[in-house]
Amino acid sequence: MSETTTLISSASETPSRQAERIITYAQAGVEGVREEMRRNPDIFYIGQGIGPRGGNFQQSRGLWEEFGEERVRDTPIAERAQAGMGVGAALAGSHPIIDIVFLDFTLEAMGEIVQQASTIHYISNGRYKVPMLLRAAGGGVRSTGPHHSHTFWSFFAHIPGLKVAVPSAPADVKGLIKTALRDENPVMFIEHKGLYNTKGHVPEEEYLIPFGEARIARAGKHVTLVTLGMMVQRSLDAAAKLTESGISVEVIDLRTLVPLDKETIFASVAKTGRLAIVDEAYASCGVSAEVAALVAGEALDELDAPILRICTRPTPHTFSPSTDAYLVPSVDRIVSEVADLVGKKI
Amino acid sequence: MSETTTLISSASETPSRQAERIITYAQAGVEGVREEMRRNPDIFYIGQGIGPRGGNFQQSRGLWEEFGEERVRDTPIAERAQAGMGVGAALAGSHPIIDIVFLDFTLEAMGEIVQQASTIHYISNGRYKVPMLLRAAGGGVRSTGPHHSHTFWSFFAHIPGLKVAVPSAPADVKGLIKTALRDENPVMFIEHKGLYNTKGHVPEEEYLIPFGEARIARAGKHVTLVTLGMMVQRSLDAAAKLTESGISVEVIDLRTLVPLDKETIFASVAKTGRLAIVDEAYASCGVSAEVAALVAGEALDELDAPILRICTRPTPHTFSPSTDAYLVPSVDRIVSEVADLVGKKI
Amino acid sequence: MVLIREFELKAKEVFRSGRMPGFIHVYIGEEAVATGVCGQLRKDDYVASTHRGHGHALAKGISARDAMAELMGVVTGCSGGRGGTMHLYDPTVGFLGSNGVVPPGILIATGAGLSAKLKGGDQVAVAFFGDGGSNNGAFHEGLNMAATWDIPVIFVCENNMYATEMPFAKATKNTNIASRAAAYGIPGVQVDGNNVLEVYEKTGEAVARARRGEGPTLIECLTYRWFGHHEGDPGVAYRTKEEIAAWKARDPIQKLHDDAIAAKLASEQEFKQIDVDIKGELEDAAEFALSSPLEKNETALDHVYFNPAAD
Amino acid sequence: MVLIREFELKAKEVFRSGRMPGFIHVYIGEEAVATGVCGQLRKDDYVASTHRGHGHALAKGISARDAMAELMGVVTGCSGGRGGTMHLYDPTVGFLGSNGVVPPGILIATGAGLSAKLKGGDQVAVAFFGDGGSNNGAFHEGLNMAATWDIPVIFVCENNMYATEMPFAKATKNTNIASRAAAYGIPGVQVDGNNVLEVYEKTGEAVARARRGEGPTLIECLTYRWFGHHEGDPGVAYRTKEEIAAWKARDPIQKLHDDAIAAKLASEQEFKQIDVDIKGELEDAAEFALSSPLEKNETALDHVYFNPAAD
Ligand SMILES: Cc1ncc(C[n+]2csc(CCOP(=O)(O)OP(=O)(O)O)c2C)c(N)n1
Ligand SMILES: Cc1ncc(C[n+]2csc(CCOP(=O)(O)OP(=O)(O)O)c2C)c(N)n1
Ligand SMILES: [Mg+2]
Ligand SMILES: [Mg+2]
Repeated sequence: MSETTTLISSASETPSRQAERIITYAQAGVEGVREEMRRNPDIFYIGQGIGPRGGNFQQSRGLWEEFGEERVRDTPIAERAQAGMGVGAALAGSHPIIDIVFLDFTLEAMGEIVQQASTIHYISNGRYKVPMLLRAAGGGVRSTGPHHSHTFWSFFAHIPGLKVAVPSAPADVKGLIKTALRDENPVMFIEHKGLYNTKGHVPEEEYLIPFGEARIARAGKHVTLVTLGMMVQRSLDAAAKLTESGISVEVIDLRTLVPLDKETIFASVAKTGRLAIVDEAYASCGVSAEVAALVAGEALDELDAPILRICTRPTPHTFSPSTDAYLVPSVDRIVSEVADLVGKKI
Repeated sequence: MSETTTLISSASETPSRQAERIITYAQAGVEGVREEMRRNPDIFYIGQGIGPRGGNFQQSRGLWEEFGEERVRDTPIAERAQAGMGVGAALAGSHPIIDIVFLDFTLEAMGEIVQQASTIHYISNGRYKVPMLLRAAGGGVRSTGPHHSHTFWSFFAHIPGLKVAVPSAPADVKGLIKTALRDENPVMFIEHKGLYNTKGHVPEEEYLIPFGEARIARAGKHVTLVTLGMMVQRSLDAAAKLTESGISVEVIDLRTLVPLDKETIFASVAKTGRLAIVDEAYASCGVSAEVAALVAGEALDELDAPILRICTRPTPHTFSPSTDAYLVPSVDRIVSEVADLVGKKI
Repeated sequence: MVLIREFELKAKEVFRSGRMPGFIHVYIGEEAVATGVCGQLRKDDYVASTHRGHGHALAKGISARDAMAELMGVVTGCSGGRGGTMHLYDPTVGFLGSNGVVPPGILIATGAGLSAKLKGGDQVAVAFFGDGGSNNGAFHEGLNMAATWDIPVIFVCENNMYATEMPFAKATKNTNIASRAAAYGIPGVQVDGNNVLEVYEKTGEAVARARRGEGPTLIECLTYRWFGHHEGDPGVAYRTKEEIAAWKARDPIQKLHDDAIAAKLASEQEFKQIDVDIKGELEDAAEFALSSPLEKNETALDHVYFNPAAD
Repeated sequence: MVLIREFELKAKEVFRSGRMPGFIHVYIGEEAVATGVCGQLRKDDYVASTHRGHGHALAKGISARDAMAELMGVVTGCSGGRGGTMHLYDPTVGFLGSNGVVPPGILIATGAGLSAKLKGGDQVAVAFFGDGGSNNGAFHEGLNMAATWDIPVIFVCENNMYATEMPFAKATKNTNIASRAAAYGIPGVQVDGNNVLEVYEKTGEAVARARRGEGPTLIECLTYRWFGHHEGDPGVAYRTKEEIAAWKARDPIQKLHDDAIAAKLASEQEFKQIDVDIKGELEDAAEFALSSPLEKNETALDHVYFNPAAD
């Protein structure tokens, strides 16, 4: 589990050159999609503003230029049609990428996602498959406000038949989106608005990251922090601060929610005895609840302290820049709540 | 908490006559709505087939006859418009009942429910309120199949700003729907297709059941079963069987998911030391996860055994009558898994 | 048409005997639509259907056995019994599924048409939907998308004047559905949905346009369901006896029979033989379905995800 | 119109100074639409607006102070700073909110109109939306519902020819939005959205119809946004300089000015005074907004639920 990437092919690049290549999260996604579109002519890409504009977040920059108007198409403002057509195209043998751009607007297409995409392979008794990638950016950045900051990844993780990825790092975006495009199931690929411009090392060569393998972003001894998306960096920052108080924190980046790598979580909790989950989504019925329930169901004896959830406080997303920072978990809040948890029982 | 109903008014009926009155779950809902529509002229009712037809499940039988075509209206097949219009009407001072009939089809209206209904009171800084009741029947009965059996109550419980009721008994339907119609927030009122024809004692006089008070459907000592909707009866049946093996089961019917009565759960777990949650919804990120996480977070020390979740197995809903019975929790499955849980640690 | 009629009569019979799970929506009275439309399609063309989809499935080539078994929820059904009456699927004949939801078939067919276009094939896709479905947002989004991109899809609206108990005239102000095509800049035609030859002819034109790359057509077929919305609905509370009788008098099967006899294209004897053959086929299908086993619990968790290693 | 223009210029200025949170969509070039439409409305009529809603809010009666403060996310804003640029609300002037989603205002206005009708009032509701919004399913469902039930609502489409970078002609085959009214059996008119008097006149007819109980009207206003989709988009990658220049030459404010002077309805002096007054009002509004405090954490959990005891 500590090896985070499964390299396939490769060998041609020298390791030193690879190590140098620093690109953004958005660029890593483009690269992954580009490689797969070159490889598989059945992949096409539709969404709002993903053509010449290159995507609201530059998440498709250059694809239209390379693959042309036929394979990379701007659509009218009709999320429901995008998703429904994705299902139809998948049934007919294509592999569509449906970019909804904002996770928020997948709400307009929930019927097609839950009733059609997730069910058809099963209810056709395996006769049809639905290879499609639904791409959307979740979460908030400063004052994206009430309608553009949603984080309901748990909706998709609740529904069998969908796979769900929520990458936090550029290298993961590339490796996971490539895996997603070779997976012939409907995959919800949920990036984060606040991460598109973050940078990191991304190997130039081709590699796939399997779904269902969490990444130990930092090893530690006293407490396990399970997290995802934009909260990974905040958890790492909090972990660094907590070290100063002698608290050693293990940070686990889930990377995919379906499948969920519970073994890595259990192994960590067995070591630390304490679990906190940091999620930008709401606590109630969220991924944080699921992780807590899994541990309380299958690894209860490992726990030396109550399970702590550090989540966005339960209000609609606000525009107010002051309270927005208060509502969403901050580094300080993670530090203080984790210190409390450890202090209580150390 | 053991007093489950708060009677207001009353006094005019003799207790003996009340005790005799046995009506169905569907009739109880009609009665609650009727009383509130008589009381509050701002309430109107729209939905598909809820007029002369009286609703797919007879859930509006007689309302059209009494209140007329203006206040009780059949709509075209446009769930999104129904919900969006509900929001507009609520903002303009009406109190709409939007009957989506099948919970499944609230998926078509998720944007209006999550983005508009749940947010406006908060993001208008309290200047607007959104009094509306969204009514829909969830769950499956024999072979309602892939598109008519959904149980994603957790979606609504995840979103702040919505209240959520999932009544299991005729008396609760009446008392809760009346409370819902006096609440000036958006309320998801999720009945169950399989319960509409079940019967129970329902007082004729007016009474309200407050949101946020779970009902102890059966008291017990060895294990707490938290459940809701159609699973309440199955849990009670299982509890009766488990008694034969000397296992005393406390069954808690949540009644509302938002607000959630965690005190009743904690008190019961403090007494029994063991918790199982029985939910017809999927486990992953479901209400069962939330209840488990709350207990693991706030009452961990009370637990003498791992938390058990007994939920519908993670496949799309099937039409197949044989496997349907296998996938959804049955009385036998509850009995055997709870016996295991208790046996393991007794 | 006779196959569809007899299939539905047999399904009603089995349903009433209490042995069929779920609830079925029968197509009796509307057979000319599916028959006329699908008569113009190749096996590799696509059809996305509705909750009232038995007729579409049979017309596109699913066998009576496979369909009847699916209605019974048994493993020999075309969806292994997991879909039931509203979820027939068959990739071997391009049947993209009937549907429990109203009316995403419009979007699914549009997507299949787009796929064909992008792959350079000349297949067309057909979406069936009802008058009720035509008031739903998916109609607007799907037709606009298909029109804009010249997608090879034919939108076939089965206007049987009611959506459950809701008369179409109470669900819209403009009851001429074909006229809505203008809003999307595409051709719209209204046809007698009880005249199989007229349906066939107009569909032929639309299919030819679509195959030429000229985009979608909206075809409104005026028709009527003889029975209730689903088995169990007597279908009479909201419709007059006269109306029902008038439409029964316009039986699409009888009409084809009369026209064919008049034009001497077929003999009474041939029609009788068809009846006999099909009744036999349906007896066999029902027996097959009723004697097939239900899915076992052991396989109930299979195929939630496609797994190339396992499949 | 001048108020809207100056408001947007001031907002742009503050935004560019880096002090404004979020991202704003300015209305410059389209002022005649909001002004002409809202000029026909009473205070108790309803408006549901869009992401590009500052103009609608001001025209319906939200003050420049309240609106500018909301853009700044401060507590003195009309939504207490919680909504920001896309979520202005004000029940005292019937402003049902701008919106971050495209285009549910259509449904919200239809619901408000239904409420007025059921309560026996004679208020009307207006939904603003863009050309982009007109291709969305909510358009179809809302217009059909309003038409069928004769709801007093006016659907005002601001056709500025682009949805973000997407030219309308690439998003639909039938670019005449007014013509789509026929699909719903309601009147549809296309007007010069840069001519405030024409907008005013046509809206007046629609409002009168609606108040008489004769149902909805669709008004398509042809107009143009001078700048990018939002601040930060230069707006030139997908539009030619000539096109932009031609529309700027058709400035709605200049047109009203010229027409009024020609018709001797107002003097240059009066126009100058308006400019001076409004510039002053905007200076004040900006100062007010910039000097107001942000919400405190202590109240951040208030108003998630309406609670009569607390409110
Ligand atoms: C989204 C959605 N809403 C409601 C229903 C319930 N429903 C099933 S069939 C039907 C009526 C459909 O009418 P129409 O489209 O005219 O088809 P017909 O039954 O007349 O063939 C309704 C409302 C549904 N299946 N899906
Ligand atoms: C459901 C939804 N999809 C996508 C968006 C992103 N978006 C915001 S504004 C816009 C373009 C709107 O175009 P139009 O309706 O023509 O209004 P205009 O900006 O031209 O005034 C888009 C795509 C959104 N806000 N909501
Ligand atoms: Mg119909
Ligand atoms: Mg526009």
